[in-house]
Amino acid sequence: MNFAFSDDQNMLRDQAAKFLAARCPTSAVRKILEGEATWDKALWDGIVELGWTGVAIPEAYGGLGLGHLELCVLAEELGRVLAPVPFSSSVYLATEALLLAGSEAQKQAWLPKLAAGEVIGTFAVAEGAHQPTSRSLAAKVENGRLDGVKLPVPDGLIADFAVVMARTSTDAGARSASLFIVDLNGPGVTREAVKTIDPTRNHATITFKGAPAEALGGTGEGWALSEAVFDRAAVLLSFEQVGGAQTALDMAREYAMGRYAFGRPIATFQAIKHKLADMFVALELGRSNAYYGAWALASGSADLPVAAAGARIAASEAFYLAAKENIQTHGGNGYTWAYDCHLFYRRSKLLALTIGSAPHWKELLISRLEARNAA
Amino acid sequence: MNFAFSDDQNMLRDQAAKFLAARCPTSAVRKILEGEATWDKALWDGIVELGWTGVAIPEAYGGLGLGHLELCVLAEELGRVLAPVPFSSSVYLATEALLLAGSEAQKQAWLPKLAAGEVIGTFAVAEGAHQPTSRSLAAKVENGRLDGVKLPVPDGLIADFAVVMARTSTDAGARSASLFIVDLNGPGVTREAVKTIDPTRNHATITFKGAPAEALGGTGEGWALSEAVFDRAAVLLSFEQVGGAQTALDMAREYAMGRYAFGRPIATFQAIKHKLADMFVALELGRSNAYYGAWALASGSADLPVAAAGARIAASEAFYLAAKENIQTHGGNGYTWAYDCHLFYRRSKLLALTIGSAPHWKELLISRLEARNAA
Amino acid sequence: MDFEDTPEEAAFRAEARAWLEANAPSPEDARKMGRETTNEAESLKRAKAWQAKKADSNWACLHWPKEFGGRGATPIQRVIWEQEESRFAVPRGFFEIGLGMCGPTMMNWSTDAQKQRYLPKMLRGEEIWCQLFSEPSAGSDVAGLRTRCERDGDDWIINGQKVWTSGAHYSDFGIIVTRSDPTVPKHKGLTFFFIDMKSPGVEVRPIKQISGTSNFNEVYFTDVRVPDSQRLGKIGQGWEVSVSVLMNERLAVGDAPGPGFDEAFALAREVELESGPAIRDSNVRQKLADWYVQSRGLKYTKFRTITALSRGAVPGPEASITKLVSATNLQNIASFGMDLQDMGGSILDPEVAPANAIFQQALLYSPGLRIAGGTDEILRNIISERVLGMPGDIRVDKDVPYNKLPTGKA
Amino acid sequence: MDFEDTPEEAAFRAEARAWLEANAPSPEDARKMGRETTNEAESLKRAKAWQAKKADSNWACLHWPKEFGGRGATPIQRVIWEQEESRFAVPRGFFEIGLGMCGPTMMNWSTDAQKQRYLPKMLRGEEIWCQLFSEPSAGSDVAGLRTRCERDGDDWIINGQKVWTSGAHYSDFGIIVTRSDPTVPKHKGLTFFFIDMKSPGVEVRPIKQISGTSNFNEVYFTDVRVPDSQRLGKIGQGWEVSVSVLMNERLAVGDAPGPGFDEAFALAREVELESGPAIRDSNVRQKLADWYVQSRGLKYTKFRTITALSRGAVPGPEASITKLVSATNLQNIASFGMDLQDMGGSILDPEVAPANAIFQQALLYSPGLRIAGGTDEILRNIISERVLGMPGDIRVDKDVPYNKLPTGKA
Repeated sequence: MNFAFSDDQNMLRDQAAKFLAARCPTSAVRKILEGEATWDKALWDGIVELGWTGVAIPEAYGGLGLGHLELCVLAEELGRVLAPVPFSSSVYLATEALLLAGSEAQKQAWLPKLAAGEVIGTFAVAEGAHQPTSRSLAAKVENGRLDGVKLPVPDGLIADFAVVMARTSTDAGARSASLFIVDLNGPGVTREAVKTIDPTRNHATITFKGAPAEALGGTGEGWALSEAVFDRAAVLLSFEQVGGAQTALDMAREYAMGRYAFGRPIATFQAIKHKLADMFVALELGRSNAYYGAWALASGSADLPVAAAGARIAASEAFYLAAKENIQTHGGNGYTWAYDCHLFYRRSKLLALTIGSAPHWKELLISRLEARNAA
Repeated sequence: MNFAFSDDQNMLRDQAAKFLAARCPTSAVRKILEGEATWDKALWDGIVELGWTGVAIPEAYGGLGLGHLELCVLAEELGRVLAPVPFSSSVYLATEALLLAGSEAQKQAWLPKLAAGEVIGTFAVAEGAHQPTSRSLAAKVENGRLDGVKLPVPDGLIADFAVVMARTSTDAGARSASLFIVDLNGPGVTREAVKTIDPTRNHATITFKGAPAEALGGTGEGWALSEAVFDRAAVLLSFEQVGGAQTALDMAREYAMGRYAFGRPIATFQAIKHKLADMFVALELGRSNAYYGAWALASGSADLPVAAAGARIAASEAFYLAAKENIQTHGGNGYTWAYDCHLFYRRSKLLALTIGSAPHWKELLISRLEARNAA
Repeated sequence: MDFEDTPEEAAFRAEARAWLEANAPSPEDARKMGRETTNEAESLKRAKAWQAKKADSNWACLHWPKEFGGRGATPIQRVIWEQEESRFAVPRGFFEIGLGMCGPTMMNWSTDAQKQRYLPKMLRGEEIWCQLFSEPSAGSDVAGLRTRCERDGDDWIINGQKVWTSGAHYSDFGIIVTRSDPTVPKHKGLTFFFIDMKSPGVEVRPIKQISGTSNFNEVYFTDVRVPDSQRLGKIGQGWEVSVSVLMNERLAVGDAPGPGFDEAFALAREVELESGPAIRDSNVRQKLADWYVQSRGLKYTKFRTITALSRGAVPGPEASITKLVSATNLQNIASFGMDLQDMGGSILDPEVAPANAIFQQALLYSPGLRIAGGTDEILRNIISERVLGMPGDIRVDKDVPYNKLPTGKA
Repeated sequence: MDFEDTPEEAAFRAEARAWLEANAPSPEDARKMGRETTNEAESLKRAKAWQAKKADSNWACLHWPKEFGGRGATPIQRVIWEQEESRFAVPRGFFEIGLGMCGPTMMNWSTDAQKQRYLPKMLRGEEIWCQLFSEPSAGSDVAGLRTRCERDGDDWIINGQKVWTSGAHYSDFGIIVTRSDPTVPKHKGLTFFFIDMKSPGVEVRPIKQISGTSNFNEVYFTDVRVPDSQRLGKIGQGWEVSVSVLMNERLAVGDAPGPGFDEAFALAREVELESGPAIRDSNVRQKLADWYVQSRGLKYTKFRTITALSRGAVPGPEASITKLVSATNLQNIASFGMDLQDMGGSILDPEVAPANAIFQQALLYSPGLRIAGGTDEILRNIISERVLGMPGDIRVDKDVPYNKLPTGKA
């Protein structure tokens, strides 16, 4: 048994960490926070140059043909620095959707461009501040034309195309929707920024009025396909979350060691020590579940749905706890705009929601365990 | 506004505390724990002599004609010392059921005897280790004869009669059951002790085979009546729980102040200080909810169902937390049979279950708030 | 036990209600008196006018003694007034620190002449006061403060920085604690003043919080000159004065503002999940029940406190319980509300998110409520020490000269 | 990442499996080797026979060096052996403390002659060992122990009391730490021995726990004579020896035994609530999900640890995480299971309560698991200090002579 990343993968990690430390300090993230730009284009160009956008794309489609374990390594490092780039939208979601459901022609058309960073993709399911359900889904495609409003669409102002979930049947239920590829620079598309709790990642409201839409996967397979895409993204995001939680814990530790009150470092108070111990425990549980998810994803295990839900639940919990209690450890400074604590807090809650909330994933997990148990 | 007990009530409290300190030290509770007796008959006789069994029974029926606030005061003191007597079964449940649903003749027949301690009553709903539901209820009454098995019946070996819930309709649903008075010393009744987590309070399995059963309240009103009885008992039990939680917290505090480790009292460690602070907070929330329940019960407020659920939820939580963390504060000694910590832990979980678990009461609370909101 | 007014209480309530009904501003005007409006100067003007009006009829500050224009009211009377006044939603934010903390401090520690000079104007809202205690390196450990005062003839020269000063930018005066002697243990070398906030060398800068708003300031002191006559208490007695002020702070802290049980209940009734209405989801219902019971527990604890106060009891640590429970619950409710909104829960736009995005906003400001006015950790210390009588934390700084204490880097 | 055996691992697994299949006792016989049977003497006899059989084929103790009859196995090999052996459910309880803690201690600190005399019999289960550290007034603070040793010619005389000694009543030998000099700071005045548990003056009494069972003992020492040759380490070096023993204890602690996710999941599928099957209740489902994820997290953390150990890493604090999380979860799951059983949840009779009343039993024994082998609080200290590198608690006892330390009354 070997439950660790390989030497090559760890070397990739070191390179990524070095690159990101140089190119993505929190000052870069703060530029996006302050609205100086929508995203860090220069950082993205560097990422593309390193080939990260094509890490898990087969060589036949212009990728590096490495695997998902390498992608997990990169995700953790990107999460550690809160990289303000559309990596998750384009790589974990759009690319994975194409790998999973694309026809040969679609793969040929899109994957090389995605790998080369010539296009950026995203995935558009939500339609407002509520759970998208088979009853509520309003966007619809008829005769190859999409009508509807999607929000929040991650990186919606940045992406060139979106994989969009839309209704293709008037019935509710599991086969009511399908996935479509839509050119966001094409006709019938209007985009507008939407404010979220984390301004360091762009989100948009996208209005479609008769926008040309090309089916991705079979008719009626929208819910099933998006679930499968989200499982893959859940594992990759869990590494971003673990990375973010690790930084938040490191920050809390460093601050507690250097901050003195009552003549001693606050790190000598059990209230602080035990808080950080709890953060560490949650992080370890998150990391270990993420590792199992990585194994399931990379090995094509039938256990992926369960493993992905486990990774998502544990990593979401770990990051939110670490980010929240990092603020608390920082005391008054922690809730100022000037300190970086809030950047991690914002991101932790954003990531905990972006492909569905924890209660949703817990429900999924138990359904899947019931199904496994019944099988 | 006046949200406190009166001077007279506080005088009653002082008298009760003095009496119980003398007559019910933990050594008395331990006799029941060790199986030397089923209950503390001598203590009960003293309680009867003081008239506590008739505190809330009107003078017309032989009681003292005081009110439920006085009963709350006594309940708190009884809870504080874990009195191993059938007070809750006989007074909070059987007596309240008769006050609530008894015909004039039934009141005349039973209340004076209950007040005088000549008979002890109990209330029998559960039929095993599961929630009693309108589908599962098996005990039934036909032609005035009861058949079925009830367990655990609190004080089942001690009581002279029981108010029993039994099916009177083959349909499921809210009107499937009725309440009956059954003489436990009469024909068709077999009783056997059943082991629970708290041996300091007797519980029994009672098997009824054609036992004569006299209706209490209307046919089909069993579920509604038992809910109303449980609301009243919930408030009274919440005071027992608050009393128990207070003792557990006091024990933890005293131990922490006197136990030294690393050259200092363990009460100087934040891990212990903050644990006790959390116990205190839960206790205050429990106590305040219990007070509101007492007011609602004593004043006949229409808010009783909501107030009772609040009191039960908060007090159950407070006692369980205090009892559990009192053990933890005592360290190794805490989980020995010889220290008294476990007596409170056992009782806390017993009381948290005896008229239905916390999830059940939380569900009830929200249903009641929905109903109030709709009204 | 009884929720009804006594005859005396009923009479007082009638009097308060009658005056308010005759004099209170319209809801629209009331809104324009808040601290958090876009036009602060206009709000301030209106709020001052309302405060003066209250003062004219002796409603400006019920708990102050009559000799300073207060009403010497009982705790129950204060509660009744608050209940009645709250029906008109008139903000009191501009004056709370002055009337709640600075006024009592002046009453206790200043000269009769100073009381005559400052208290009436404070009461009428003509002059606004702030409190200057916290420093960047002295938060929970207030006595670790660094701001220096040095004697210069009849004056003192103050240098240093204060932080978390609410209202410093519109305040006329402030109370401040400073270090006069760094060579003695830290609690012993402090001296307390009141100062004119318009003095040369006082610079106020807003602090931006996570939520994006700036409810607090940093205040910098560069060679600020204060006459010795504005010293409150003796030289070196500053800690004693500060403690008397902080006792008042604990009383002032109330429930965390923002979404509570009611808002969460309403959201659950509004939101649809794949399984159906969220309010039918038992996980949602169990959580709602917990929050209901806790919020009611706080409410009834307050009733118990008021009853005790009205019988002459000394204020206890109940405010610590309220803040500890309600700030934590607020953060949890905010997070829960966002989870109910699932993928779209991150939307902060009040036009889009349910309930005008109060859940999202609360997520951003609730961390501050777990810190300001005493962190969760300090509150648990207070409860364990002042209520349960447990010993204080081991002190390594008690007998060490201030300037020999380790300070770290943060 | 890979869950498959390497070729070497597969070969080792095949060897272990083959031997076990040829030699392991039947499930029925295996059950009779447990510590918690009604006939302990019979169990002990059978367990010793099985241990001797394992020793004959070199399977008695994989991690001991070969020179003492071990196998010098890699961490991965130990795990593989445990996996294979666990299929036969053969209890190892009688020997765990000896092989896990006393043996390594003797290897490190005793003479060659002693190693030759004691280790082989320990390995074969011919002689059973126990560990005598905790005392009534020294639990988390082991070094605060009071048991005295006094020099008397070539011997030492021991007086005092130990507590929480697992297996003392059937042990032949024990390792013990005692105080030789109460006039120096507490860590410096300790001396360590191994002793013959059958020595005159040793009295063993069982401790009854909440659960009603007695898994531990008190051991009283009255003028017990121990030859100086049985001293391990120098006079005054007892703390150093103890720490080396305790490092082994942390490794040995595993998951809390009792109902976990699987049992809670099964219960939820069995139980009917008024609303329908409990497993359809979303509150139940959310809780189950949490426990599943946490138990899996512990499992995969163990995999990560094994991988790291097999690459030469030093054992870390992972066992602390496991114990902290699993003991707390066990208590919560027990309480949850009883709540699901509602009014009848208090029934302890295994004939009546679902799952043979394991939830009720776990409620009663789980508090002990949060304490024994390191309390929750000590474990959090360990994680913060040894993993996160945070400073220790303020020590007031470090430089004070033991006999000048305050002791309290408990």
